[in-house]
Amino acid sequence: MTAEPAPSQEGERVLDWVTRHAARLAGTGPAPLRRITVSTATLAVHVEWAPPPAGGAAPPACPAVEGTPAAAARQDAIMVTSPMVGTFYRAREPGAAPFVEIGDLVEPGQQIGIVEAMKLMNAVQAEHGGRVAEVIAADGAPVQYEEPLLALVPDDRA
Amino acid sequence: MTAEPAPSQEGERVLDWVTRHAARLAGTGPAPLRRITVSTATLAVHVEWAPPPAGGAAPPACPAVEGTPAAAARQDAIMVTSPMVGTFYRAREPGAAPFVEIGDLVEPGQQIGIVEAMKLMNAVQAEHGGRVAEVIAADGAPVQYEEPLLALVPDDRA
Amino acid sequence: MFTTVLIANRGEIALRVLRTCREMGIRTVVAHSTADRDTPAVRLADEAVQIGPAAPRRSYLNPAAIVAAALQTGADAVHPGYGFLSESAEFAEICRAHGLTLIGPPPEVIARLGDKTSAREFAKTAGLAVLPGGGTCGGAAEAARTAAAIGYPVVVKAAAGGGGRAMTVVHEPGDFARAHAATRRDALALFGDPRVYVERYLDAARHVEVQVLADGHGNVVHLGARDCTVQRRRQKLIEETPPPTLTAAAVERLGALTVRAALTAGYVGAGTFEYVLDEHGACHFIEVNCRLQVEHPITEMVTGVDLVREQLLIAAGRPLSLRQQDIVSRGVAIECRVNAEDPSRGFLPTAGTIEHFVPPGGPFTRVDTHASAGARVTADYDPLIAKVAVWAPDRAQALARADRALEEMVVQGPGVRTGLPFLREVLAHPLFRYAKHTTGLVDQMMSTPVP
Amino acid sequence: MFTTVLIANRGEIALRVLRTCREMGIRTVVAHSTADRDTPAVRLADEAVQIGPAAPRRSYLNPAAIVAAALQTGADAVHPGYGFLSESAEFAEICRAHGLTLIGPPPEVIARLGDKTSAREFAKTAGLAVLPGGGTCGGAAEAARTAAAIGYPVVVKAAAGGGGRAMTVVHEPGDFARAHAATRRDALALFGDPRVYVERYLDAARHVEVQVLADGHGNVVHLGARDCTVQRRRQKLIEETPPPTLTAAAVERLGALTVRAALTAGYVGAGTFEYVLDEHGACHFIEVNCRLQVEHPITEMVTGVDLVREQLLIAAGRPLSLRQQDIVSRGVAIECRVNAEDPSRGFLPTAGTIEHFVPPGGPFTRVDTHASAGARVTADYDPLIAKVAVWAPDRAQALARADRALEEMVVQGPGVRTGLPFLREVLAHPLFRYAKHTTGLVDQMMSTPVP
Repeated sequence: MTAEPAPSQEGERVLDWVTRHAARLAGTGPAPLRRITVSTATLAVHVEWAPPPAGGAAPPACPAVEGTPAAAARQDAIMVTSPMVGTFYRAREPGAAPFVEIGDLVEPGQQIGIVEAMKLMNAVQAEHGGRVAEVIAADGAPVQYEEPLLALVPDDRA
Repeated sequence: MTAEPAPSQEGERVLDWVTRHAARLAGTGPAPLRRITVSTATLAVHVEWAPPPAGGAAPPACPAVEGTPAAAARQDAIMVTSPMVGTFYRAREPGAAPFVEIGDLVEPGQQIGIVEAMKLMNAVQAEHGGRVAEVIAADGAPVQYEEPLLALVPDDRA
Repeated sequence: MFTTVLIANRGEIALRVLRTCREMGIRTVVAHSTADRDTPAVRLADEAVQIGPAAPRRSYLNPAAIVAAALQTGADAVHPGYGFLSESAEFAEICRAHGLTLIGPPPEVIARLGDKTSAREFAKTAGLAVLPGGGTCGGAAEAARTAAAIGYPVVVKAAAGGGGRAMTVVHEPGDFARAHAATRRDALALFGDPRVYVERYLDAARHVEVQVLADGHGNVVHLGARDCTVQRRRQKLIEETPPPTLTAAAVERLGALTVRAALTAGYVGAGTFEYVLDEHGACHFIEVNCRLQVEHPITEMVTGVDLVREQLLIAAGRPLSLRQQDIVSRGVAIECRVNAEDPSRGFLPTAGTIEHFVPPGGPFTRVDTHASAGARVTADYDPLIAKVAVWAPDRAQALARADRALEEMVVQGPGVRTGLPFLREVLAHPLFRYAKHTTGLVDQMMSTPVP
Repeated sequence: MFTTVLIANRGEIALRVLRTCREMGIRTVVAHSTADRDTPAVRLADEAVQIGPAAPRRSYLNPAAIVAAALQTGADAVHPGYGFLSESAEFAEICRAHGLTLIGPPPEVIARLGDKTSAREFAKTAGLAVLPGGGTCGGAAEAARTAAAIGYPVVVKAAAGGGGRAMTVVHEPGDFARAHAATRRDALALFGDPRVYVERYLDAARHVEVQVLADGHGNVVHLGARDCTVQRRRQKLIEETPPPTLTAAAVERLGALTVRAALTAGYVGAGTFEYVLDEHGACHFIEVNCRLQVEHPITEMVTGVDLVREQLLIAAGRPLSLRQQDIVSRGVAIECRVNAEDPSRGFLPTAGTIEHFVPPGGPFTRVDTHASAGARVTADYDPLIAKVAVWAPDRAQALARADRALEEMVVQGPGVRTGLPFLREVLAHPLFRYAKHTTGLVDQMMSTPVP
């Protein structure tokens, strides 16, 4: 859809407005800006972003996104996933050391973080052991049920 | 669905009616009778036949019905089909000899019947030659476009 | 009432007619081409007759095949749907000669109102305003004088035409002679009739039409008006009722005028009188459609009247059970035509097989479609895949609902493209939202490059 | 108005709520279990949050998961649909405590009307007739005396019950003590609350309910009544409006009584008051449903009111824009619930994958479904696949239309069986056609052997 041709003076103002806001708008969407429609007289603004690269709103059913190096690493990894929907914390309290860091050896049953839902702090434990290859969910991030939090790689010593 | 329980005398009459008509009804449908529903007081009759064995109302797209001996014979046959929707006649006029009979040799282009539509008599010609293996459409039968009329088997002498 | 109705059409309209027949307990026979063997209307029909190959000339446009199919299946009436033979006076005559009731007006009415020149003359006598213009029985010179008297731009149209074909807009007197000759040639080629007429051309017009029902006993009612201004290639894309720019009183006046004209014409059946509205809001008669229209569902949604049912009752000789005061229109209804076509390539029809098909549903949403997963879209026929119609108490809600319905619809498959995204762009267009659009809207949208 | 609504439900009702939110420009978040990851509501939502595994206790019945999902997605309101947490006063409290608007009545109203004993007591004070009966705070002996005073047959029901569970019909005084004890045990097991009450049991009853809308400003209107007499396993199968055995005046009286009761209760939101009609046509209150109901589409079809839209406006604090005189009911609407179940095996739910799915369409036909080709039907949830609702000017035409719609519907796939043929048998049954059926119809049909 395209902008209605506006009288020249109004056109100037609109173009100015678009220019000033385009950069700001570009940063707010999930993907590059694709189209801005402005309609004068009664002001209708229509901003469209390119479709997000992946499934968008779909839940993270499969953590592996093919083609990225991290994804390749994750192929053989054991995922520690969230046991519930809530907020993920890597440490027992703000400022404390994380439960685990990349490179740490994790034993089966070891606590690797906390998921908080409705003020209840729920310990997240690794079901299987392994070495921490990647911390997938950031500290304080909202996570869904079964969303991957950590990637472990099997380790003989674990 | 089942019949409403009727007062005994009415019940007798209804049962009698059903018995008398069941046999007649059985012959009218495309398949065995499956169910008769009778409702008294305001008289609702519901008669249901088993679903017809084949595709029912579907047009005769494929003439072969597997499992019958004729069908087996038709597998290799060349079909002469109707060039239009209308009434098929095997002879030039009532009482005259049919254009072709079973066992006749038919040459390419030979007339094998007539299809009448809106008083126009259209000659039906065999596109390919062969020996008449089966006359599929009866004299005077309504036929659809591309409905098989005759089955020919290839014959070296044709 | 009829025992058996033969449906001489295909696609969604065959299904539409079948549905009402089934609801009325009338047996249905669907006459179909080889290409339509596996369609829902054929699957659901009590009986189906294959009448010819895919080419319409030898099937849906072949009166002999249709009449033969009707006679051999014991049909007592034929429903022609829209398009194909639905407005052929000759076909209506043939049906009558074979003792078949054609569901539509009598042949004489079709002959008089189907020809655009005679319909124009009729409209004048019936008191309907027509655009300045006239027939051109004389030569090119007389036609040019007519054009000059009308004032440019003018349009030269085939008298026997329809569907936006054999129709040329002329902006300059110097171009007239050539355009006149070319249109006569096109008219002869397309309709077998070289007669043309000249009319003032309205650049920025709105298209409005009035639905009428007339029985064989002198009763005529109208069911309000539809706005069909959104068109591409002179074919309707989005229709709505009531027309957003007409007041209820204006619709009532136009309706009353149309009823009087239909009475004068001896009209019988369901029909539509089409008008253009100029920039001053004045109404000018253009033509009559002697049949059910594609966009009839929106009238059904606001009035609650099943138009196919009324057609069948009228054709069976029943007097109308509806009086004008019984017809109460409620709310706003909008129909979007989902075509298998590519708007970015001039609305070129696309062909393919539909693999995923999810029609919209839910509140106040009606879908008329013959498509489903596995259906083939062929180039043999009209590219219409589905009609999505919605109802709401007011226009703003109806527009939002239409957009919601189109958004949730899925039509996917190799080669298949649809107008769905384009329809949503129209719904979102400020000119359309403010009902300030004209028949030029789609061209405006296509010609302004995307930044 | 809300910016973002979290939909805490699944299946067709999640889609239903999403549609109206979309039409109103409200952002939607769909909270879903792992089993529902690939459903249309998730596909169409602005955002989706996976809240737990297939088991409802850990997802759709888990208040913590739903509240966490609402908070992390910035939702300001939660729509609970029907079933699951939609009538949980506790969940309503939790939402309130977390600053979320639950779309439904306030927790106190749910607590008072959701408990069947207190709802019964409330109804009496509000002037609604109730069946003879009473709570049984005392022991079994007192309960038996109550039963004797009422007269047999009686039904023993869980105070906290619903959905036809923990409910025992007793025909003989000698059976009472055992039935009373068993129902208490069931009630404790199912609802965590052993309280039961005793009520006269109507063998041959009709089930009628009144739809109300109440805002937070003391305005209450009713939208007529629905008849939900056709039930299997005490769950509704076919609903229609208006009730075919009540006159318009009787519906109006029942509506007015219900409006007064809703006002007395301080009701806010959309709600339904359920009644049984005995063989003399007298109405007795049974219960209140503090939520949207499965069968709400038929009320929408006759009134033109979008009930979900009204729910959202009310929850946002708006005063009702509809006055009682604005609500004009037109024609008859019927809904048929198409379940994945096998009527010949006691309506046992069936599971499988749908390969072919063709919903009905065309005139005056509404389909609410989350199913499509490729959809899995699992045993995890309610077997409802689709609701097919039709409208017509009168009941005879509506019945014919419902049958036509069910006939054209296709739901096929390995393991999948549906109630479609059985629904058509109900529509054709003389007792149903003459509206002389009672809640016992389905049992009558199933117990009479096919000849």
